[in-house]
Amino acid sequence: MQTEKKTVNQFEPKVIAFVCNWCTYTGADLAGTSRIKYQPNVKLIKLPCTGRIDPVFIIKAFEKGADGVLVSGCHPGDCHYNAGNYHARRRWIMFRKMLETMGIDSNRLHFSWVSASEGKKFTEVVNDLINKVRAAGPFKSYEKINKEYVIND
Amino acid sequence: MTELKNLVKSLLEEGKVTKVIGYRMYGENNTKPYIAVTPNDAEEMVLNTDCRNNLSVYLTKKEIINGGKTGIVAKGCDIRNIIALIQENRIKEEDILIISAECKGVGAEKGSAVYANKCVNCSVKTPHLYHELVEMKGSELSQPKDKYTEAKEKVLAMNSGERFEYFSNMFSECIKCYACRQACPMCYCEQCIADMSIPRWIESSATDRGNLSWNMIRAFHLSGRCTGCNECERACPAEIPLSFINKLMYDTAKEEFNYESGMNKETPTLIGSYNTKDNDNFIQ
Amino acid sequence: MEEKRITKENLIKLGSNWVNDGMNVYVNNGKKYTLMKLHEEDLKGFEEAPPLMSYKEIVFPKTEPILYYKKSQKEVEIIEPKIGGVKNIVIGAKPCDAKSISIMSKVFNWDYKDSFFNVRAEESVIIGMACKYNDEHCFCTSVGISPVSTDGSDLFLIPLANDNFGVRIISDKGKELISKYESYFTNGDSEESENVLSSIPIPEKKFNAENVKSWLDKNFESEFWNTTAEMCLGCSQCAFVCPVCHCFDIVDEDYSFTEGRRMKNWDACQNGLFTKHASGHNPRDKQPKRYRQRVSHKFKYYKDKFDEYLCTGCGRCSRGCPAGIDIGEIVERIDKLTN
Amino acid sequence: MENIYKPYLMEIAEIIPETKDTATFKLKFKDPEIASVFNFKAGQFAEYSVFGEGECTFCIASSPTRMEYIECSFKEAGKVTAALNRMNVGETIGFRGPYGNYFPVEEMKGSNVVFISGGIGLAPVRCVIDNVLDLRDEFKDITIIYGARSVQDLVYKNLLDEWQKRSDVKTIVTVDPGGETPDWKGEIGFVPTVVEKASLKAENTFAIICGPPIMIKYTMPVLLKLGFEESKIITTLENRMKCGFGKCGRCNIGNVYVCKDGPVFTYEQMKALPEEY
Repeated sequence: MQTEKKTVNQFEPKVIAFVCNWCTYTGADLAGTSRIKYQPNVKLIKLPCTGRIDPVFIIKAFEKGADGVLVSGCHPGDCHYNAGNYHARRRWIMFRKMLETMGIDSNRLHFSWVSASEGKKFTEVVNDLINKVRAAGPFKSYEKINKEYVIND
Repeated sequence: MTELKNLVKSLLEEGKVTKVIGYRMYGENNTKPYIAVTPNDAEEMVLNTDCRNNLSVYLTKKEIINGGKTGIVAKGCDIRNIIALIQENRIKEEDILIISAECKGVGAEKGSAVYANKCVNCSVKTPHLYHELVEMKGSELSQPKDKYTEAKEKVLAMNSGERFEYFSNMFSECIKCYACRQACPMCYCEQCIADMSIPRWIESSATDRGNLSWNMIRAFHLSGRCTGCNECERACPAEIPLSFINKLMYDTAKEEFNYESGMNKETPTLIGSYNTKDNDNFIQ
Repeated sequence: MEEKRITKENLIKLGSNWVNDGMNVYVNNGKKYTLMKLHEEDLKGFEEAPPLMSYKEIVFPKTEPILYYKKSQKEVEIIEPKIGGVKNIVIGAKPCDAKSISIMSKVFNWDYKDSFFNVRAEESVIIGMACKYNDEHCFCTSVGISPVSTDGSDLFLIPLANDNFGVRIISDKGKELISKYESYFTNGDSEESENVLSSIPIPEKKFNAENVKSWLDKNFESEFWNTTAEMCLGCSQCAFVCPVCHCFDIVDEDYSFTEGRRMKNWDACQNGLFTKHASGHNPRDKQPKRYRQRVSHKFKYYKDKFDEYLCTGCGRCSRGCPAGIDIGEIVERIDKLTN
Repeated sequence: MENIYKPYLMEIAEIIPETKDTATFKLKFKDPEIASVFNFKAGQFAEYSVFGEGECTFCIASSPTRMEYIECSFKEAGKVTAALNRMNVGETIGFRGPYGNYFPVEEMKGSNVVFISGGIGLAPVRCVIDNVLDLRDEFKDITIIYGARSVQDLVYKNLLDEWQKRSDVKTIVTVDPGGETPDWKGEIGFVPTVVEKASLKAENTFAIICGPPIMIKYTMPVLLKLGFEESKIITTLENRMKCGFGKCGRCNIGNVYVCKDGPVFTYEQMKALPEEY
C-alpha cells in the first residue's frame, strides 16, 4: 500500500525526444507494433535527420520545461542522407560539452543511435533516460527564471 | 621592409587594390578603423600597439568588399579570422591583399600598460598568411593577469546547479544590443537566428531566459570557429566577459579534435566536416 | 539655495538607511551606477568618466512587461503589471546624466502619457554631483549642459576637502527625501562650495548646436552621410548606453500556450531590422541612412518637436564605439561645414 | 495607473476571405460599454494583436458611419498577420486605437471625389468610400477606380458589385494585363492608364489614392497632368510601427511621425518630406 501511495506523488519527468525520421522514429514505431511497453513520459518530435536537429531546439525544450531531452538517429554509416549523423555527432560533442559547462547536467541530455529494427533498444534507451531523469528530480534551473512570465493577482 | 604609408600609397597608385582597410590615430594612444581610397589617404595609416580593432569584420560587409581588390592591414590574430573566412568560403583569397607585420601585441585599452588578454600565449605573432610585410610600431608592455584559468577552475569546481546560476547571473547583465554579434568577424549570417521571428527561437527581451539562450547559441555558433580575437568582449557595453565562454569552446575544440580555426586555409572547418572515427562514447 | 554638508561616510550610511527602508539606491562608483548593498559601495565619480551605462534603466528598463495575458480557447484575460512603489535614488549622477529624465519625459508625455515612465520618474530622486572630468569625447557644454549644472538633479553634491560634500537642495523632492535624516547633515558653507565649483574648468564648446541644426535642416541628402559612418558596424551599443535614447520595441513572449506577457524592450535605430517592413521593404536599408537618422534625431527632429537636443554630451557612445565613431567629432565637422 | 499599451478585447464576429492571402475580419468589442463610446474617423489606424504573437498595424477599414462592427483587412506578410490568418470566428484579439490623423471628409463635402486604389490598398480607401456614400447627398460626382494584379487578387468583391450597381457612383474595376479570366467584364490595364482614360474632372475634385508604391509613383504624374491640385491629392503612408502614438521612434520620415502626423498626407505635404519611406 505504501509504495502505491508513493507512486502517486512521485515526480513524473517530461522528456522530449528529437528523432530522425528514417531510423529512430521507425524504431519507435516498431516498438509500438511489437507491443513493447515503455514509459509514457516521452514526447517524440520527428525530424528528417539528426543533422537537422539544431541545438537551439534542445535549449528551447529545456527552456519550456523539459526535464530531459533525447536525441536519436541512425547508426553511423546508415544515414539516409549519407553523412547527416556524422555532422550531427561533431556538433553534439561540442554542444554537450558546452551545456555541461553551463550547468545543464549531462544526465538530462541523452544521445543514441537507434535503427529501424531496434524497437527494443528504443524502449531501453527511453526507459533508461526517464529513470535517470526521475532520479535526478525536476529540472529546477529554469524554473526560477521562468517564474516572472506569469503574474497572479 | 617598406614603410606602411609608402606601401599603401604605392598599392593604391598602382591600382593593385581599390582600397585599403587600416587604422588611423584617434586621439592619443588610440586608433580607429579607416578606409584609404586615394593615395593621399595613405598618409594617415598607422600600425602600432594601439591597433586593437580586428579589421577582418569589414571583409564580411558587402558594401566594402565589393568593387575591386581590397587591401587590409592585419595582425597575426586578424589573419586567423581572414583565413577562417576563406575556410568558410566567405571571401576569396584573390580578392584581398593582406598587409601584415611581426606583431608586438596590443594594449588592453587606451593608454593601458598591459597587453590585451588575447595577446597572452599568442601563437601567431609572426603572420602566417600575408602578401606584404611592414613594421609594427610601439613599445613593449607587460603581461596581464591570467583571469581565464582562474575563472575556469572556479567554474569546473561547481556543481551543475551552481554553474547554471553562475552563467545566468553573468548573462543577466546583457542588454540584447547584439554588439557582440555585429563586432564579430565570424558572425556574418544574412539573418541571425536571434532576429528570426517565425518561430521566435531566441526571445528578444533582455530577460534572464532570453539572455541565456542568446549567449548559449552565440557561443555555440562560434564554437570551432572563434579565433579568440575578443572583439565581442571589447564591444560589449555591459562588460560581460564573453571571451570566457568562447575560450571554453575553443579549448574543447582543441582537446576533442585538435582543431584551431584560422591556422590553415586548406583545412576544412570543424563543424563543416566530419570523421567517421569521431568520439562515439557518449552515444548510447 | 539651501545648502548643507555631509561627510562621505555619512552619505554612504544614509544610502544604507535608504536601502533599509526598501528603496533602490544606485551609487556612482566611478565605473558603474551600481545597486547599493548595505555599506558596500564607494561613492566616486567626481574625477572619473561617466559610467559605462547611464541609469536610464530606472525609468525606462531594458525590458519590462506592459501586460500579462491568460487565454483559453476563446477568451483572453489581461492582467496589468504593478509598477512603482519603490523609490529609486541615484547618488552621484553626472550632470550630463541628471538631465536625461527631463529630456526623455517630453517624448513619453507627448499627447499620450506613458505611465510606465511617469510613475518611475515621479519616484526617482536624482542626487547629482559636480564633475571635473573632461576628455576628447565630452561635449556637454555644446548642448547646453555644464559640469556644474544642477538641471535635473533634486539634490546636488559638491565634493569638498577631506571627503566632505556640500549638498544643495534643488527641488522639493530632494528636500523631502532628506527631511527625515537631518542628523546626518551639518550646516553648509556655500562659499566653500562656490570656490570648488568655480575651480572646475568649464570646457569650451566644441560646436554650435544651432548651426548644426540649421545644416541638418537643409542637408538630408548629402554626400556627407556616405563618408561619416562607413566604418559603423551597426552594433547599436551607442543607443543602448545613451542616457536619452528612448526607442523601443514591443514583443509578445509566451510562457505556455495559455499564458504569457507583452514586453517593451530597448531598441535602436542602428539595427537594420528597426524599420524593416513585413513586406521586406526597408526605408533605412543602409548604414549611412541609419546613421543620418541617429544624428538628425538627436540634433534636429527632437529640437523641432520638443525644443531640446536629444543629447547630453556625455560622450559614452563614442567612448564605447568598437569602430571608433565619435558623434561629437562628426557634429563638429558638420558645424565647420556651416562656416 | 492608465496603461496606454493595454488593448481592448475584441471578438471576431465574422471572417471574410478575400484572396489567397488576404482576409477581412468583422470585430465586435467584448465590453459593450467601450463599444458605445468608441469612435474614430475615416483613415485612422489601430494596433491589432494576437496574444502570444504580437501586435501589427493596419487601418480601420469600416466606415465610422457604420459602427456595428469594426472591420479590418490584412494581407499575410509577417508573424502576426500569419497568426491572425489562423484564427477562427469567436476568438479574441486585442485592439488598440484609433491612432493617427484622418481623411478630411468634412472638407471634401461639396466637391467631386475620385478614389483610386490598387490591391489591398482598397482597405484604407474603403472606409472613406463608405463614409462618403452614407452621406451621398453632400458630395458631387463620385468615381471609384480600383485595380488588382488579377481577378483573384481583387478584394471586397461584394462591395465592388454593390458600388457598380449604384447609379450615383461611377465604378471602374481593372486588372493588370494577363490577370484577367475569360469571363472578366471589367477593364484590363494598369491603374495609371485607366485613370488617364477615365475622363476625370480635375476642378473642385479630391483624389484619394492608395496602393502599392509603384502604382502611386506612376499615377501621381497622371493626376497632376489632369490638373488636380496638389493639396487635394490625398494618400496614406505606412511605416513600421510599434506603439502607434509617437513614442517608439521608428516610423518617422524626417521629423514627421507617420503615426501622429499621418498616416494621411496630401501630395503637397508628401513632397516636402525627405525620401525615406
